[in-house]
Amino acid sequence: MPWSKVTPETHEPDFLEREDPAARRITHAEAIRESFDQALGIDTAVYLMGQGVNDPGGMFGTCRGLLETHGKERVFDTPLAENGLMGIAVGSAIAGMRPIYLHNRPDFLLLALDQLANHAAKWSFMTAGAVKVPLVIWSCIGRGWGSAAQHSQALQGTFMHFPGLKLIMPSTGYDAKGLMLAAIKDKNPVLILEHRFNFKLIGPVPEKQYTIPIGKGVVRRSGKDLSIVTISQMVHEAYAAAACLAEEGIDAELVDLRSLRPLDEEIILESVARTGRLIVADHGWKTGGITAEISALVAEKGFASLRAPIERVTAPDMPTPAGYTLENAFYAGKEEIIEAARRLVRQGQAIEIPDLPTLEETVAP
Amino acid sequence: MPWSKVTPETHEPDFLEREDPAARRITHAEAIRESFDQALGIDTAVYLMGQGVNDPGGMFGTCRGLLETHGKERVFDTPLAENGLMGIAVGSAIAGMRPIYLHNRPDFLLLALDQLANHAAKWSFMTAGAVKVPLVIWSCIGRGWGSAAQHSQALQGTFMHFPGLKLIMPSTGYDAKGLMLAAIKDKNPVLILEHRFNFKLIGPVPEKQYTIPIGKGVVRRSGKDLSIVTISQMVHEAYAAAACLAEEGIDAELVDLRSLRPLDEEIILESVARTGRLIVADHGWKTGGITAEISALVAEKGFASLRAPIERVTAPDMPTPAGYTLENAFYAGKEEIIEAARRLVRQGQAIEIPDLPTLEETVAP
Amino acid sequence: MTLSSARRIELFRRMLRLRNVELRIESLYHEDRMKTPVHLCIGQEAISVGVCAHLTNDDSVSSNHRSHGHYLAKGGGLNELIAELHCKESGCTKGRGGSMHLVDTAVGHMGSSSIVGGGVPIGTGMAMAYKMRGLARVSVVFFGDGAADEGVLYESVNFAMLKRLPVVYIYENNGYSVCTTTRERQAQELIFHQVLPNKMWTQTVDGNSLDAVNAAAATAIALARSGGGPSLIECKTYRVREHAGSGVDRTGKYRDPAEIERWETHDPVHGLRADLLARGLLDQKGLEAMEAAIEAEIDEAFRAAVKSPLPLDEDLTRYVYCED
Amino acid sequence: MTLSSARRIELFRRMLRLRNVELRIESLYHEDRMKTPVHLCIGQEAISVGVCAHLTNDDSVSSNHRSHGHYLAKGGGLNELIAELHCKESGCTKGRGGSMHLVDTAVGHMGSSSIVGGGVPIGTGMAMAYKMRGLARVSVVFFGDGAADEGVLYESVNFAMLKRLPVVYIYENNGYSVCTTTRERQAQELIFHQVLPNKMWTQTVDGNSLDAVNAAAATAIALARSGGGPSLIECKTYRVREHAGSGVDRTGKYRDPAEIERWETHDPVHGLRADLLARGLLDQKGLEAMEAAIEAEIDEAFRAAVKSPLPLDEDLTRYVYCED
Ligand SMILES: Cc1ncc(C[n+]2csc(CCOP(=O)(O)OP(=O)(O)O)c2C)c(N)n1
Ligand SMILES: Cc1ncc(C[n+]2csc(CCOP(=O)(O)OP(=O)(O)O)c2C)c(N)n1
Ligand SMILES: [Mg+2]
Ligand SMILES: [Mg+2]
Repeated sequence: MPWSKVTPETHEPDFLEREDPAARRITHAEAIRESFDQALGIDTAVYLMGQGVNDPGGMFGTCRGLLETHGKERVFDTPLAENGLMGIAVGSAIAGMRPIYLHNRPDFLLLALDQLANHAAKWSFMTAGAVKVPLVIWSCIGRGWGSAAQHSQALQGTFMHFPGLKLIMPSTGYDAKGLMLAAIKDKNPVLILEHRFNFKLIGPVPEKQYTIPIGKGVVRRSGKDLSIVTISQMVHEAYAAAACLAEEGIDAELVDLRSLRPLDEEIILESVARTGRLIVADHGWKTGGITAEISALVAEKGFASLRAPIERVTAPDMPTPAGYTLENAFYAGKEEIIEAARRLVRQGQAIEIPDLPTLEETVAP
Repeated sequence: MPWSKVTPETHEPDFLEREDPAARRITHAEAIRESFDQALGIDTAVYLMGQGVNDPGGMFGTCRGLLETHGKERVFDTPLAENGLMGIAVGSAIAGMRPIYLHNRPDFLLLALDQLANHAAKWSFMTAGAVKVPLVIWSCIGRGWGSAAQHSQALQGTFMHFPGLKLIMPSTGYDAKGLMLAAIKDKNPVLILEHRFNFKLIGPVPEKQYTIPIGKGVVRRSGKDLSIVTISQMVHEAYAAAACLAEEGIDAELVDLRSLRPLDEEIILESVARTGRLIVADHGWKTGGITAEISALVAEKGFASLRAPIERVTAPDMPTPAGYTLENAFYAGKEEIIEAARRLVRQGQAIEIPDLPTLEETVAP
Repeated sequence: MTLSSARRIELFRRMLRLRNVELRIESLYHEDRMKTPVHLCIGQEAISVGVCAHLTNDDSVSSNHRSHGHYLAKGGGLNELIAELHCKESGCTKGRGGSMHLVDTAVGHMGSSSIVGGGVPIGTGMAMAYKMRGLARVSVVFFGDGAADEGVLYESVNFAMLKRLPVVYIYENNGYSVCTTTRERQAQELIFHQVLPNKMWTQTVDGNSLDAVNAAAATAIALARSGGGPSLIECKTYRVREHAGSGVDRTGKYRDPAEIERWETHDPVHGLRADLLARGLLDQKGLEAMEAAIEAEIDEAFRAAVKSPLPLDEDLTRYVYCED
Repeated sequence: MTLSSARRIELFRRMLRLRNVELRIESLYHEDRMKTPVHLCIGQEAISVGVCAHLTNDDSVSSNHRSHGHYLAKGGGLNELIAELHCKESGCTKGRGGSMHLVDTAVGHMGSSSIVGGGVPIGTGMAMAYKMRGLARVSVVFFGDGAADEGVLYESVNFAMLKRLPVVYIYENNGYSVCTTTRERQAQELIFHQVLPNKMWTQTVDGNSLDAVNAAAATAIALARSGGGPSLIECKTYRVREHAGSGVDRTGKYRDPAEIERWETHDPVHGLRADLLARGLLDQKGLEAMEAAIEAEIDEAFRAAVKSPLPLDEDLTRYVYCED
């Protein structure tokens, strides 16, 4: 079994600045590329398809060189036929392959939701476990430059609702690689949502093949005053917010869930047990989004620890506007987290926002 | 404007047994049929389409006779091409019609989610209000007799997440009619999810044309110990549960939301302000479902009133099993609400469940 | 390819068995012990049997809601089917899937979808896997005229042609989707008959004739197995029974009773039986023995199903994910 | 239907205007004031202009991401287009929709979709509304070869044929979806050319020839208007520029530079200009005057756009729902 050599990573490296200075540092996109490359090398059942996987741009660089190394039978472009191709991926998985199907925008996945949610997610259950669907779907949330309503939806709330699907949203290259290999190794359908803003971030990523357990979050920063629970690119926003809040004397704990399904309930509840206050942050819409679930979880199982209302920092309930000024007003992030934290901790007390530290040092040129 | 004569109902009749004994009583299905019939009569822009609208069964009776009265140009069957037909409905709405598109199961709507969520729900915003999409989509949640994983999904959680869509789930014939007329009159896309178990219930329904405001809930039973917030068929489960709880001395308030989007936040928050305890109940899945949103709303805006954790009574996070015994174990309802209420109010104290009152008296033969 | 006598008799036996299973289900359905929708394939037996006759256990079928025929013709276990209809733990999906989601992996039946058209791309993808894995396997996709309305068919057929996949599309055009005729839903005959012949071989046959189905399937499956790419066979047939459940409504509510009768006189099982008897390939005694064996097998399947245990409530949440 | 000289000159003017608008956008795009993706239709002008020439303001078009040509040819306001590209409140969707969601209801442009294929059923539905309302209006659906991959096209065309809807499908086959050729994605030529001619009239034309597009569109639109049902015109053309943004990559990364050059010599605007000059229908001076007027109009549109106010942040959540 080729996957036995890909072992779970047990050592969780420190986030960002606290990492081992000798570690290899590569971009998030390159970490994904490496995971694809390694998976294609490990197991001939793995293949990669999607609109544009062989384009010169190579899907933000994540597919660069893969066609040359692994051949056009295993790395190939597809027609624009999202539901058909999703079903074809599912069928191939049922018949022994391990497809990785790339979509550059989750908006297009709505065309394929029948095969993803009605079929892939239910096949194991409907066959009482007799048939597996080891399928990886990968897509990227976009943002900016007038992507507008149909090209920028952060649809994790939609996908999180379907039992039978696993859902991953990594924030670091380290996680992106380890979770990708875990997803490909997994025998269930797994959806990975990336955020384009992450692709150029540089961080430590081991060369070896390793997996990160799906469904385990990680505390990115310990704190005692409040918990910020989030995922993906919002982790970076929250991290910057926490640094900023520290200067105001607010000590925020930052939980990066990494996966949304299975959800690491324990890490959330433990954090809230320590801090008593919770902000849940996400790029998706508020109503019925992932922040609703996390908040409801705590209102149910962590109620005794709560000392304040649960705040949600999200996109407002509306389609994404095209114009850049409206986009700026639309997207929540660091500042909204800071404001929410102040509301929770120092209600009423007005405080100046100091200059915000940025992650730019870690952005590739 | 033909719709000006269809006026909002201001008098809210009492629920079930407290109603006016002289009122006309018809089935829930007949109330829907009457609303279709009246809408087709009011406005020649209205038409009704869907697989099986002209079948002998007439879609649970909701379409019976409509073809004969209004002609096959305005009441017609469709091919099985859900995304195409949804787009055709959208286009016809853009060009001046008021389509009502019936789907007998929401599972099939996943095939059409691109047109519903990417197009219908966003068209007004993307055109800065220049173009309207007055579209009604109607579908029924099923249950039982081995409908299994692909024919029984209660997907309100999926649909509630999309801004631009309105979402209605009536529990009574009175509401079904008034909300249907309101939906058809509305200039936005509205999705109505019915529950098959409701169709045979009999209740008071005025013959006149009236609308019920979309986005306004109603208190079905006042109580002081805890609030049960729910919708659709679960209202009947909760009503029976409340009667039962009353015998144990637990006084439950029952809020029927009627609409999920817009959500009547006020009625929820006011009820919780009175009772301090909340159960949110729904036939959909727990994770990321509508109960998550309602719970999160209260954890955010009603936190100060809360005296206990928020309980969610839902289907478990899994595909619907086919077998009847597993189905019974799968579906939550009256009993689970009772158990949740006991946990909230009398933690630890064991109590016998008395014989549960049923709604059968009001079920048509 | 014409059938040898022995083979014709064997295939007749399979058709008769399938028919009798369906008739038995139908006759017991009103007892409400099979608490599941059933979509009987009475009148369409020649198709599943004629096609699956050319498949090995390594080949696969992708099926739909009207699944009993595909499952049994492919070799799926009868006991497991009947137990599944009774929602029992010994059912082929342990009472989880029900009648529309049959499975028997040992014979290459990998599950079926009750979303109309849902199985079409899945079967196409299975063919892609066979090709990528270098296996000489064939994937057969059964679909109805309702599925022919769906865009996913267009997407799947295009991809199969593009990649020359070893897939055989079997179009069971039985004239109806529930109460609506094919011609009320489709503007013209299936357009894929118009593809370039070197892209996909297609043929229309009498779906109620075992010989016709068998011959076309032989060509198509051999083509697929030898790398010749996809093919499509339209089998013209008729849904004699109602869409779901038992019985035939002859009151003319949505179809002309005369139409039903016309098709009943062209019954695939009766026609073949008469032919075998007329040609002396089978005599009354042989037929009775055959039928008796079939009935005994069916008796046993029902007996076993009724006796079998129900799934345990505490196993409710199993199988949602598969563990390694 | 052949064009009168005056009409040919006028349509040439529209093509030239469209070309020059696109060239201006392209030349200023690097300044980053248009913070929006742009999909230029340079080289495809004959199609929108040749088709829309036959439409009134009551007729409608359904467009896609490559929308500028459809919008301008239909009569959409230039100032509003350029303002929209600048994300301004005076834009045709007030900075909400951006370049891929243009709208001008006064001229029958009711919005466009950036989901490939998304506009196909919508345009089909608009045709249904015209038919149901008893109006002699025509709905034109522009779609690319990428959209031709999508099953929703199959569903829409079937329905249009079934109901004989007044819809004209204009298939802009420009050879590419982003970096992938039509032939890498489609096993054969568009199959709808094979429908029965009485169900849908179809034709393939040189999409870079105004005369060819005009003639076919005249037939199709007249047919639709007179109750003759749907039609489909395949316009063979070429996407000269990159998929999005400005410029042409001639390094051969995904397409042969010689292919680009070949098509550049068959440019619809240059070809028609040369023809008009050769035939003496237009002289150099007339041409210069025409171009000067166009440039002045474009100058003004950009000037106005730059000066226009941005949307107000406090209006962020407007238009999500429309109020009565
Ligand atoms: C996508 C989808 N739409 C609608 C249905 C409801 N439905 C179930 S079976 C059926 C009839 C399908 O007809 P056909 O494909 O011809 O198969 P047949 O029943 O005739 O064997 C319909 C409409 C469904 N299951 N899936
Ligand atoms: C459903 C969907 N899939 C993928 C995309 C991404 N995408 C945007 S434009 C485009 C190319 C479409 O090609 P075509 O239809 O030929 O139009 P062209 O760009 O050539 O004018 C693609 C793939 C999309 N917008 N929608
Ligand atoms: Mg059929
Ligand atoms: Mg193209």
